[in-house]
Formats: sequence, structure tokens, C-alpha cells
Amino acid sequence: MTDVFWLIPFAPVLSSLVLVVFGSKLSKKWVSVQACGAVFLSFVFALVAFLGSLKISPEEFPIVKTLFPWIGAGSFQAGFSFQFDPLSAVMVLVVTGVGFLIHLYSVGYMAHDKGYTRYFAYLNLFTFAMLILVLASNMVLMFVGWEGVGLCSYLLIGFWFEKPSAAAAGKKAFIVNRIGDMGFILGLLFILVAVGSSEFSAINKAIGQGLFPQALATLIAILLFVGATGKSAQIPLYVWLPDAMEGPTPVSALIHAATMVTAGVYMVARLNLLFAFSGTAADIVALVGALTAVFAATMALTQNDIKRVLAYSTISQLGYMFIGCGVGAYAAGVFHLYTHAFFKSLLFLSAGSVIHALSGQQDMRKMGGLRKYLPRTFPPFLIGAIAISGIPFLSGFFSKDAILTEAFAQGQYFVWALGLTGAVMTAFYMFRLIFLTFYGQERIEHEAKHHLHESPKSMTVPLAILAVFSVIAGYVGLPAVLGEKADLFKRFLEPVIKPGAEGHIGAGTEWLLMLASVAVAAVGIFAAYVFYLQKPGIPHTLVARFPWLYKLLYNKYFVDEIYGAVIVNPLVKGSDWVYGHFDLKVIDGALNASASATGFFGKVLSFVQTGFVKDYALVFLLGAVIFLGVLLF
Amino acid sequence: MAILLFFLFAAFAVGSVLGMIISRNQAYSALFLVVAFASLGGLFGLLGAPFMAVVQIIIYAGAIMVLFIFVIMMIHLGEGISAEKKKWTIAAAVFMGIILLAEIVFAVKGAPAVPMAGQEMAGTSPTEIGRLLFTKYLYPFEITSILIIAALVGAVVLIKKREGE
Amino acid sequence: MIPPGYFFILSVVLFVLGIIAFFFKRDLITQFMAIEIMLNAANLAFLALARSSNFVDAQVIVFFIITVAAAEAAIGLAIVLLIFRKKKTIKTETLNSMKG
Amino acid sequence: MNSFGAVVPLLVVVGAALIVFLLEAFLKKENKNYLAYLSLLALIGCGILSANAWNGGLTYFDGMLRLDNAALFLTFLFLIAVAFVILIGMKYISLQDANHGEFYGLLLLALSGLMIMVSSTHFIVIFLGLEVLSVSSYSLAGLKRKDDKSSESAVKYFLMGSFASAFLVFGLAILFGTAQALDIPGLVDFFKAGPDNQVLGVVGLGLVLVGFAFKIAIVPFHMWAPDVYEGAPTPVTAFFSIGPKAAGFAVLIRLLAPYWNAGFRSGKLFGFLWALAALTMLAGNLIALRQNNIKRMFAYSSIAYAGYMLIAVLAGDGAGLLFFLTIYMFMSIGAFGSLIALSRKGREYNELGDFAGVGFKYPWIGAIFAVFLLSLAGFPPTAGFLAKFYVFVAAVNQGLTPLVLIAVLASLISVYYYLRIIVYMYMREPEREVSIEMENPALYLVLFLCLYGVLQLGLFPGNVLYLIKQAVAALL
Repeated sequence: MTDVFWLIPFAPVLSSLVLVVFGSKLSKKWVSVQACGAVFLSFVFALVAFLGSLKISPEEFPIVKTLFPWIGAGSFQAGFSFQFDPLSAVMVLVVTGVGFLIHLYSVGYMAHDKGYTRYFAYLNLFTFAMLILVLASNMVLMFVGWEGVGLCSYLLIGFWFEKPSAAAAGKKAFIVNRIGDMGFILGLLFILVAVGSSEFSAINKAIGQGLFPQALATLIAILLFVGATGKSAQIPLYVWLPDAMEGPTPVSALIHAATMVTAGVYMVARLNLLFAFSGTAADIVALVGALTAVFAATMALTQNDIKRVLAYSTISQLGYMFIGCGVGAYAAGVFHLYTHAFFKSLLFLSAGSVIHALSGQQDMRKMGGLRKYLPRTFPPFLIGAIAISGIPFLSGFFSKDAILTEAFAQGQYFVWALGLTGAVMTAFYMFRLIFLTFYGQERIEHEAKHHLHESPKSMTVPLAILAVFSVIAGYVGLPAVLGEKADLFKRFLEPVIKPGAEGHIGAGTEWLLMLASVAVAAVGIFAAYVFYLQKPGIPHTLVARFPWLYKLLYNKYFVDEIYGAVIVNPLVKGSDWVYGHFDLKVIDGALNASASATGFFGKVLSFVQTGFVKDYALVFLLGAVIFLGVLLF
Repeated sequence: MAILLFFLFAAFAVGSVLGMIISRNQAYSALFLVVAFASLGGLFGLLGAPFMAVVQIIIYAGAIMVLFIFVIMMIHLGEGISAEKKKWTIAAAVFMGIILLAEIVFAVKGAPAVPMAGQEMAGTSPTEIGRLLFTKYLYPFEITSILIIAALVGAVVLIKKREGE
Repeated sequence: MIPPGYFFILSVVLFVLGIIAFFFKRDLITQFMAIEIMLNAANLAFLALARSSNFVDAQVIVFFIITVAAAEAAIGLAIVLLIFRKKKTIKTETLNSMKG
Repeated sequence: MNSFGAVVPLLVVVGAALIVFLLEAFLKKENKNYLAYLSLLALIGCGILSANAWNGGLTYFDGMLRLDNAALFLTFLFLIAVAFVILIGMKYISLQDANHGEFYGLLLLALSGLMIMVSSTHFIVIFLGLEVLSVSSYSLAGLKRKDDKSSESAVKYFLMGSFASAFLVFGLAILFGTAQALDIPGLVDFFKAGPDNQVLGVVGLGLVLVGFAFKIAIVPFHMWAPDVYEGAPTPVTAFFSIGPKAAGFAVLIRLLAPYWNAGFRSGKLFGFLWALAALTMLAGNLIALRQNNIKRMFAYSSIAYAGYMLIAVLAGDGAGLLFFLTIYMFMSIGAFGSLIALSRKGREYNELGDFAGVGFKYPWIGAIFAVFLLSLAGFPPTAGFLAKFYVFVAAVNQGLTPLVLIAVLASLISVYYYLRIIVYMYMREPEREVSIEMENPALYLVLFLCLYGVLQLGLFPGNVLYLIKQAVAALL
């Protein structure tokens, strides 16, 4: 049963080729059916392979299927080969499952776009590349997928290239990812030289046998992590992701929330032995993850563009995944990846539905009170927001809690504290978004209101499905405190992620930590409520609806003042400052500076190219004289 | 006696190259060059290569330079062309030329391949050259025929008048 | 009784003078003449350095180089004519439409 | 096979060239294509005859002609390249007012020069081959006689080329005087022997290397290349980008490979070449970023590619070099071929702005061009990725990590300008009217074959690598 896994990637690529070649002759309906059907077929294969793999004993993993020997000569070998094990199983299920729903959603969302066929060709191609990335059994093939998803992402960000901002965003994503790719390539080269193969099994074996020194392992791990920071938008290479929101919203959901951006996390988890062996590299991963989690969250606080809030939120959540990997809880990191795929794509798609309903309006200041106009969009949105905020019994709670508990258990208190701070802000900005969008005064522009409509079925049905998964997906990974075997997810991944030295904490501490998580989430939501609904001019209906909350706040108004003055205002201002100074000036500045530096050198060099033969001969002569001088002296 | 001849030829060669550099008129430059090449022929003779001396004078001073003068006559430019006006270029070129000279001369120091003491120089007979040309160097000799074809055809392609031109 | 080394030094001098001439001149024909000087200097170097060992081989090689010079002269002068027909001048500084 | 048997493949090529020159005078303008067919026939004949010598590894004419597998492999490469150039040139020369049958003849002569260069280890033969190549190249560059740029490119190529040749000859003179030999084994013996004449010998070697660095367009000896590439007729540019470069590198690796184990890598020569490789990659790519003329951009790209090839030489990786050259041949001819596809009578579209929206207007040409660009940029799984990857791995294995670092950086910079063309083709509205001559089956055949090569070598390089392994055994 599991043997069919190598077929998973091929339906989307065939579909993509057909769309490219015969695209102009196909009807819209046919395009939709074919593109969605191809991904669905992949999903079926993935499901079959997954169910089959449940019956296989852990020792037999990974199952490798070599399609053909690709690079067979020279100092190293790399086959065009796929491997299937629990980790890839999780990834292919997420990619094809969520991918299918997003394809389906796109049918409605992109219905009136003139680049409809092109869009689905890119999206299918992306799915293929992503599947190659997660199924590859060696790093060279993984790099094929890695570059492939990057290219598709670039094409899709710039999909509406008529918008200059979209073209610029594509460019930015492109340049930043180059830097990350450089790390990946160098890490890959070092692995090839050190191990003589890039097969994951060979790398793990080499580490197991202690074939290479720890310093080299650290170097390789850090280089690869640089690659991961590029793809997964971590400090300092996160800057491209918010701009990438210029692409169509389903693209943001699929590529920039659920799949591609998690490739870095996947790679770190895939090479968990390497990172664990290095130690230092793992600490760096945890620290960068934690800093990113907080940093991005602060920036999400003040964004007014609904998609940019979600983008910063994605960066922050990816930070949590890296915290998980960095503190050694790889399973928890992957678990968060898996739950995040559901609720974040849910959030993006619901946001897309809102934007669609408002004829393209993305500014939250021009929304408000949409709850009653979008009855099928609001509940899923709310579920997504609750899930990401870490309210118990929804998926986000379990995964985030698993990461933070492990961080604490490992004695990484600083990382844990950062994670917790991030959690407050997550709850705060998510509910700020909910309140600004769905509650409060209607601030909708007249024209948009005229066209205001709920989205079609093909959009709302995927929302409903994703909402269900956002609720239930967490129950495969219950906290350890509920029983040794409660964490099915972790046990499923054990063939890939060997349980390390677990930090031991008592059940009481664990409950306490859980309580802390819940508490900070509640504080965040509460604060959002206060600051975005509790303002002069709040409709009385709201007061009537939450009388106890209202009274509580009213009576302790001076507390709010202090709270606001001491915590939120500095936070908001700080966030503004960070966004204005650091993000725009330092990082963009660095990018622009490197761009103008290359431009400058290019200018100087081409200035020498005067067009006069004599100058050419002069340079030639100079070269010859220097050459002889070097040889002689 | 021979050493005097050497310096005479050397002076002629260097002098006429300098003359060629200074002269503004291409025709004069070409004539200076004829003198330079002829003196080089003399030097070849002094080195004990009489055949090469003859070849040098016939082919270079005779054929090639005549070709040059022929072309100069065809395009009769009237007044001459002055030297490069960008002083900087000339300065840089002279400077680097001198460094190049210094580098090579420095490398010569003590090299047995460059004897600085006089030695007997027996002449080579053309027979020996001919024998080598058709035995050891037969293959490169054949290649020169390809080279000449390429040059001829190439020249014709560039300047032949075609129908309708 | 002339030391071959003298010939070699002379050849280096002529080679460098050829280079300088190339930069001194401004028209195609004389710049090309400068290159011919450089080639000739190389010929002299060949003969001077090989005097004490492979003198006959060197002469054959010089023979080939003279052939090469002749071939280059043919094509070079054709190019000179081509340019002259088009531009009515052979100053090399007029040829800089491509740069950067 | 006796000595004369061994030169038959060369004679077939030269003979065909002569017949082409003769027939040219008698054929009407509309029948010029027969000359192309005749040339192709000669190429096939030469290929078959050369294939017979595979694995023979014999030398002729006292070692002046050396038909080892490396020479034969490169010969095949050149035959394919010239065949492609002829095919992409057939329509081009009649559209761009350069319909001279001599185009084919000169290409064949240039090919013979290449064949002579790579199948010898004696520098006199190599030099004469180089001159055959150069002399034919000068007039090929000026083939569009009415076009000012074409003439200018011929002048610049000629002046710089003979300037560099003079350095090469002077270097040979010094080498011959000191080493008393001009064949590579003799030179190796000399440099390994001892201190006598070494200093002067190294100067000679340096001047010879300068001459070859010019031919393969290594910075700072590259300045001629952009102008010549831009001005020359596009099929000829395609030829320049691969032919002289491959032959020059073949000579270079033949010359340097024997020293590989002799403390060469700590030496100054190695250090200098290292620096040149770095400079070449960076300068080539950085200047290419600024170009708006795509032909010129490709010229700089080809300079940068010489830098990558130099890494293969420095890593002593003959197989990597041959593999790289093979793949580069397909990519480069494919890319220039795509440029030719975008032309019509008397008009070539080479400016970046011309490419706006081309991807939608001519989807096939756009898609194929995009594949070549991605391959040049080194995206997997195209062959361009594999070529660079092989070389980089070999270099890291040899401890050239800093150089690989620079190479990776440079190649990441390069992605930007390659993708800029794709962005123009697919993400811009057309800026100006572009109409092209569609009827050009020979060109499309070549584009298809190059596409096939780029994908085949990217995914299934096995067979070619097997041949290269056989070839490289002779080289090192």
C-alpha cells in the first residue's frame, strides 16, 4: 500500500504541463476540474500511503524508491529517489490535503481573473515542487524542490504584475531568498564533501558513527539554517514575507502560510540528528526562533492591512516551530507546523473571503461590523483566531503548549519567556483583527458596501472543512501529562525523530505551565477587547452583550489607563518604531545598500569598458604586467 | 667586427621603430618599418640564420610591407594623423612597457639559455631547415596552408564587391 | 662572437617599443604595424634563445610565424579597407559605438 | 591508421570548406542553402571518421597530432556546435543581409582550427590552430558588412586578437629557448627538472597563459568580448561563446594538469589564477546586471561562465570541465538561438524592452527561452545546475572553499539578470510592436535539440558522463 507513495507528486506536474501547453484551448470549468482533481489524486495517494505506513513496523522506515540514478559519477552519488517515512507522510498529507482545499477555494476566488489558467498552472507546479521537496531522499533532490517552490512563489507573488508593488514584492522575495539559498548550497556542498553522499540515511549514519567533527557539523547546520531562515522567513531574512502578500490570497494561504514557508522547519526536523549533534546550532535555532516569534508579533500589533497582520503572525508562528526544533522537541515543532497549516490557511482564506466580499479592500480601518454580512465567513475566522491564540481544546493550544513546555523542561527559560510573551501578543493582535473587522462600527466605503456579498460555496466549503480540522487536529498530540501514550503524533514520528533526553518536569509544573499559556492568551484577548471595542462610541449592543466584561473594565478604568500607559502604549509605539526604523530602514536599507553596492561595482567596471580598443589593450597590458610581477616576485 | 655590425643593425632597428612611432604620415611609418625589418634580417644573418634573413627580407620587408603601402596608397588620407592625444594613455603604456621590460630582463639574470658571452655561430644551411620542415614539422606546415586559405577567403569576404553593391 | 643574450635583450626592447607604438598611434594601419613589430621581436627572441640548442627547429618555427604574420596582414588590411569604405577614416577612436 | 589516415577527418572539413568557397561563386542567392547541407554532410562525415578513432589514443607526426579521447570528445562537441550554428544561421544570414556562402566555409575553417588546437600537445600546432580559428573568426565577426556594429566588432577582435597573439608568440619564444621544447610533456619535464632557466621559463609560461586567457576571455583580458559578441552576427556570437572558449580551456587543462601534484597549489601561478577566477565571475556578473542589450548581457554572462570553468581547471577536474563545456554548449546556443528566433528581415530584437510580453505573444519561443535562461541561472533540475554543482563539489573537495563561496555568490547575483528577461517576457505588457519571422524550421530544430540536451543532461547525465570519464582518462 505504501509503495504508491512515489506516485504522489506526478499528477500535479502533468496537470501543470497540460495547462501550459493546451491552456488556451481549455474551458475554465475543465481547468478547474483538472487542477483540483490532480491535487486530489495526489491526496488520495498520500492517504493510501499513509494508511499503509501505519501497519509498517518502525524499523522499516524510511522506504526509499529510486526512480532513476541521477548523478551517478564523480565523487558523489545522488539518485532521483523519494523516501517515505512518518515525517514525509505528515508533510505530504498537509501539502496535498490543505493544497486541495486551497485549489478548490481558488476556483471561486480567481473566477474573474484573466490569468485563470496560468494561475492554476503555477499552483499545480508549486504543489509538485513542494512534494519533491518533502519526499526527496537526498539533499540534492531536496534542493530541486527547494528552488522549484521558490521559483513558483516568485511567479505567484508577482502574479498581478500590473501592480508595481506586486512586481517589487516578487523582486524582494527573490533577492532575500538568494541569500538563504547560498547558505543551503554551501551547507549541501560541505555535507557532500564530509559524507560523500547527500542521502539523509547516509548523513544520519555518518553522524551516528561520529564520522565528522562537531565543529564541522555546527558549520553545516548553521549554513543550512541560514537557508531555512530565508525560506521560513526568520530574522534577519523575514522581510520578504509581508510583501509577498501582494500575491492572490489563496497563494498566501498555500505558499506563505501552510507549505513553502515551513520547508525550513521541515529541513531542520529532517536533519534533527545533525542539529542535535551540533548542539550549538540547535541553540541558535531556538534563540532565533524565539526572537522572531516575539519580534514579528510586535509588528503584527499595529498593521492595518488584514493580510499583513496574518503575514507577521505567520512569521511569528514559524518562530515557534523553530523554538520547538531548537530545544529538541522536533516532534512538537512539526506538530505545530501541522496544526498551523490548518488554522493559518483557514485565517488566510477567511481573510480572502472578507477581501473578496469587499471588492478587494484590505484595510481594516475600512471594515467593521462585517459579522452580519458574512455569516459563513465569520465563524471559521473566529475558530481560526481562537485556535491560533492558544485557547484550550483547539489545535493551536496543544501544539504551542507542547513547544513551550518542552522549552521550559529543557531549562531554556529565556526562550520560554519569549515564547510566552509572543503568546500574549498573538492573542491580542488576532482579536484586534477580529474586533476591527467583524465588530464595531461599519466603516465600509460606500462603493464596496454596494457590492458587499458573501462568497460562493466553493470558497466557504473549504473554510468549513479547515475550521473543523482547526478544532480537532490537535487531538492526535495530547500533552504528556494526560498519559504516556497520549501524544500519538510524537510516537508516530519516532522512527524519524528519536526521542532525545527529555527534560523532566512534574505533572504539577506541567499543569501550571499550561495554565500560564491559557492565562496569557486570555489576557491578550481581553486587552484587545478593551482597546478596540471599549472606546467612546462603542455601540450599546456590545455593552449589553458583554455586561460583565464591560462593568469589570468600567470599574477598573484606572487599571486600564495604567495598563495602557505602561504596557500597551510602549508596546504599540515600540512596534511602530521597530517597524518604521528597523524593518523599513535597517533591513530594507541593507537590501538597497547591497543592491546599490553591486550596482556601483558594476558601474565602475563597465566604466572601464569605454569602447576604445586602446583602453582595452591598456587593461590587457596591465593584467599581463601584474601577472608577470606576481610570478616573479 | 661582427659586434659592430650588431650594434649598427640594432641601432637601425630601434631607430627606425622610433621613427615609425614619431612619424605622422603612414607612408613614412611604413618605410621606416621596411628599414626596421631589413635590419632585423641583418641580425638574423649575424645570428647564423642566413635563410631566415632572406625570408625576412623577401616576405616581410618585401611582400608584407608592400601590401601595407599599397593599402595606404589606396586610402590616401591626405594629411597625417598625429599621435594619441590622451597623454594619460601614453604615459600609462610607456610606464607599463618599461615595467614589462624590467620584468623580463630581471628574469634573464643568470639564465643559461641567455648566454652573455660570445660564442661561435655557425650558419645553418637551408637544406636542414627544409628537411625538418617536411619531416618533423610536416603537420604544422600543412596547417599553414589552411591558415592561408582562411586569411584569403576571409579578406575576400570582407571586401569583395557583390551584385547590387 | 656576439653573445646571443644581446639579441634577446634587443628583442625585448623591440617588443616593448612595439607595445608603446600601439598606444602611440591612432589609426588602424599603424597600430597594426606596431603589432607586426611585436611579432618580429618575438621572431628575434626565438632565434636568439634557441641559438645554442635547437637552432634549426627555431628557424622552422620562425618560418611559421612569418606565415602567420602574412595571414594576419591579409585579413587585417581587408578590415582596414572595410572600415575605410564605410567611415572614410581609419582612426580607431571613431569605433566606439559599443561600450559599457 | 597511418599519419595521413589520421588527418582525414580534418581534411574532410577543410575540403568541404574549399568546395563551399568554389560553389559559392556559381550558386544563385536562393540556392545558398545547398552549401549549408553540404557543410552538414561534411560534419557528419567527420564525426563518423573521428568516432572510429575513439579509444585509439594514438599519436601521429612525432606526437604533433594526438587523437586521444579528450581530443575526440571535444571534436564531437565542436561538430555538434558548428552544426547547430549552421542551422540557426541559415535563415538568419538571408534575413540580416549577410547571405554569403562563405559563412559556412569560414565556420568550417574555424572548426578545423578548433580541431587542430584540441588534438595536439605541441604548442606550434596549437598556435597555428589558434590562428586558423582567429583569422576565420575575424571575418566571421564582420560578416554583416553593411552593419556598422559588425564591422566594428571585426576591427576590435582583430586588433586585440593580434595584440594578444604577439604576447603569446613572445611567450612561446621564451619557453622554447628555456625549455628547449614546445610540447607539453617536454615543458613538464623542464619545469620539474630543476632551477636552470626556471625564472625565465615561468615568464614565458606567463605570457603564453596571457595569450590563452585572452582567448577564453578571463578578466582582465576579456575586454574585447562584450563588443565583439554584441556586434557579430548572432549565430557567430553563439559560436564564439563556445568554440574558442572550449578549445582554450582544453589547452589550459592539458598544460596545467600535469603539475597538479607538484606543489602547484601553493604556488603563485595557482594563486593568481584563483584570483582571476574570482574576479572573472564577479565582474562578469556584476556588469551583466547593468546591461539592457540582451546579446551584450549574454556576452558578460559568458565571461562569468569562463570563471566557473576556471574553477574546474583549478580543481584539476577534467571531467567536470568537459561536462560543463558540454552543457554550456547546449545552453548558450539555445539562448542565442532564441534571440535569433526573435528577428525578422533586417531587424533583430535584442533590447530588453523588446521582450516585454513576448511570453504571451509567442508562447513556445518564450517557454523554451525561459528554460535556457533558468538553466544558465543554474536552477535545478536543468543541466545548468548540475554543471555548476559538479564543479563546485569538486572544488570544495580540493579545498577551494573560499573560491566556491565567491562562485555561489556570483551565480546568485547572476540569477537576477537571467530572471529579469523572464520577468519581461511574462510579467510585462508589450511596450512596442514586435513581429517576427516564424518560418524557420532549422532554427526550431536546434532549439528543440538544445532544450532536449539541457533537460536530458540535467536529469539523465549518465551516458555523457560515461563518455567523459573515458575522455578524461587521456587528459590527465
